[in-house]
Amino acid sequence: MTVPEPSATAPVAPIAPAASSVFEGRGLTCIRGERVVFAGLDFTLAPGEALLLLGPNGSGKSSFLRLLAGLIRPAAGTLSWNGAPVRDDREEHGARSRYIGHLDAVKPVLSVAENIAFWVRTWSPETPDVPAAVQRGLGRFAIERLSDVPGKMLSAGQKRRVNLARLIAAPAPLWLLDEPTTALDKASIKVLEEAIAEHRAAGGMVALSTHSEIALPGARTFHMDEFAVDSASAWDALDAEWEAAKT
Amino acid sequence: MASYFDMGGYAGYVWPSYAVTAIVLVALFVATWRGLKNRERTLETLLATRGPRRRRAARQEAPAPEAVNTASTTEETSR
Amino acid sequence: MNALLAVIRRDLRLALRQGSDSMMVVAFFVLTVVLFPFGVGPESGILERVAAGVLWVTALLASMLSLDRLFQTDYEDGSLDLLTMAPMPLSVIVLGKVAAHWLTTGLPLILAAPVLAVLLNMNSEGFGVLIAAMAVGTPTLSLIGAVGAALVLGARRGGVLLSLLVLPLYIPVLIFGVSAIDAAVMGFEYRAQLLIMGAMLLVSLALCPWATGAALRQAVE
Amino acid sequence: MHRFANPNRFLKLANAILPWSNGVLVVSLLAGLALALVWSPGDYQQGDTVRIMYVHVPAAWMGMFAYVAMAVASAVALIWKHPLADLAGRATAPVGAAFTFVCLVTGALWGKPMWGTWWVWDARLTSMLILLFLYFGYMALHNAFDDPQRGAKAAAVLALVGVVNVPIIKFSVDWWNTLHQPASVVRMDGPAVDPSMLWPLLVMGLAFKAFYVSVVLLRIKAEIADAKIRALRMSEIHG
Repeated sequence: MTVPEPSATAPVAPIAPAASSVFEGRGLTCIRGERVVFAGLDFTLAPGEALLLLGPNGSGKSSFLRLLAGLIRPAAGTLSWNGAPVRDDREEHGARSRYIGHLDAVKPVLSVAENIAFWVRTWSPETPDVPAAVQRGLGRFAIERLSDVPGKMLSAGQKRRVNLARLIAAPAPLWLLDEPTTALDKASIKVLEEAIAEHRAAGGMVALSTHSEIALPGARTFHMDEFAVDSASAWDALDAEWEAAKT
Repeated sequence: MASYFDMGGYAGYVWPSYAVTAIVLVALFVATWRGLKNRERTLETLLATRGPRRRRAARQEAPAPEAVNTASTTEETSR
Repeated sequence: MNALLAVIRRDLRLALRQGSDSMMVVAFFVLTVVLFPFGVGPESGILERVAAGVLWVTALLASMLSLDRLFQTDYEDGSLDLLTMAPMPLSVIVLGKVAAHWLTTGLPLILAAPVLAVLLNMNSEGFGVLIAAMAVGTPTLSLIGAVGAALVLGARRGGVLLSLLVLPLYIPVLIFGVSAIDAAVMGFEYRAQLLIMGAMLLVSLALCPWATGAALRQAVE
Repeated sequence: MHRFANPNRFLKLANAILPWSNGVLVVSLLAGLALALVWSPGDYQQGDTVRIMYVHVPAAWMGMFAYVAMAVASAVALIWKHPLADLAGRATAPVGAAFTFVCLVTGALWGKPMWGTWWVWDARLTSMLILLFLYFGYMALHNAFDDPQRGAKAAAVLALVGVVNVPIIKFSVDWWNTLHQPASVVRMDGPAVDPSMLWPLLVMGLAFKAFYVSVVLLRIKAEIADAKIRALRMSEIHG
């Protein structure tokens, strides 16, 4: 089932993916370095829905988002989009999801418009009118005036808004936002909340982790530390089995 | 007997090559062996200091190694 | 397809605006070659004898110099995560980056090589083959080097490690590059060497982007 | 190493094999040395220096075998994501490097009486030298990361890239060697190997292989213990 590519004419939001398309994970387990970050995690995400990830530092919020983005392969469990395993078709998953991480991926020597234009050409290659898409993204986060400013002169907040502008310039059904509100002032957080609401209204999906307050009506919350696993106890279980086998 | 060790005049090459082989291989074996013993000793001390209480708890809680942490999460996700 | 061009255009723009990286590479190339007469002695007989080898070894080291910058900046500012999530195979993006790297380093080396060949008073028959051999050889060096650059992302002392990983893999290109020029200078047939280097280029074009992609995915995980 | 790969099956297997491999090692080593140093006659042309061959050639075999084993372990680690394969690759590298080093040193010791110089750019010796650099590259990359998993994966990719390049390097070095080599008087492993030389060669080869199996198994056990220690320490920090 290929998600219809959003055409440039839709001014505000992407064309809603078919109502049935659902993103789900069963028994997901993530291992970073040698630590089991979380295990046995199930979730479903249908169009219009949102996941809010809470939990202390190191409980795996970022790892979970990177896993959803396909950057990390789950050690166990399956991740599927409409039943089809995501891992089988990375490019398709890349086309339908956008990931905003801690780092802002803004090149210091390129101007804001050039930065976003590159991402539009890389993520939405079929976009007919790239400059228009770029302007739409900048307009949504009120940074049109920064269009020709090179990246190195931007403040952290401005860089974050340039980062978020990519979501609008290169639209896709699934948004994965890792603490998007960092470095944003009150007004910008408001704009972000509206953008997310519009995205969800148009049938998009959002998974978002945050420490600060963000209005996400009707979102399902996930406390990541519920899925934590103490890796040492895992070894104890193994030792127990080993000693039992010996006797 | 001495002529045997002379190796037809090439003693200076045959014996050193066997010596080098012996040194390198024995050194590797000893280093590996000692490394393993050190690690096993530290493992023992770590397991001991973690306290038997916790090891017994681990044994009841997860009889099979693949038993997943089954904290009930289903009602959380399917709301 | 236009994503590939987008990657090439962006990287070229970055390279040109970010300070003349290619100038650095050519400067290193020229300087190192100029050092040799001081070491080996200025007699033209000796210089001519080693000219091809000196040119190739220094070109190889020069192209390796700028390799670790290939993915490092993207890795540090988070662009690499987004590049691995692009809706096209990662090897296409790697190909774009390697092409940009070759244009900023390989090409200047090829242009500088004949000038330096004169310095080492290499026989003039060798010039044409020198350019042909480097035209086929330097892309192979960039491709193999890209695999090394991706492998050392996030490693301690990545630069030194990169040379340890990549130099042994450069040896076939060096051997055939030099022997092509030597054969031409001595009037023998040199097409065989160039064909073998062409084969190596095709193999690298097929395998290296895929291997680099796999290494990048490990780095991003 | 995480709990989803069960090391116990491997530990049982290793503990079953180790006594046997140590036994074979001791027996075949003693037999090999006796054959090589005493039983087999000197070569009519090279005299007693041919005895160096009984150490040099098996070491070369093992150096190449270990690299292929490392590449296979890396492929398993990358394709089936089996963490034990990572450990196997990491355990094999030093053993392979040791054998390659021994091969080079004994090659030089053999070259001196033959050609009067310690180092000869013979095609095979040069290829072994490059193989030694590939080993150093693998080991350096393996330890260059803070996270052992990341190092293991990066080294695995390097081993696969290396194993593809080894034949190409071998081909170009042979080609380069024939170009520059004056008619090579004596091939590295002497004229056709007659039985009196074949037996010591094979028995020493068996001894080296048994040594390889024992040491690699021991090193893998050490790696597993290492992983357990890290996991225990990690849980202290994260609770």
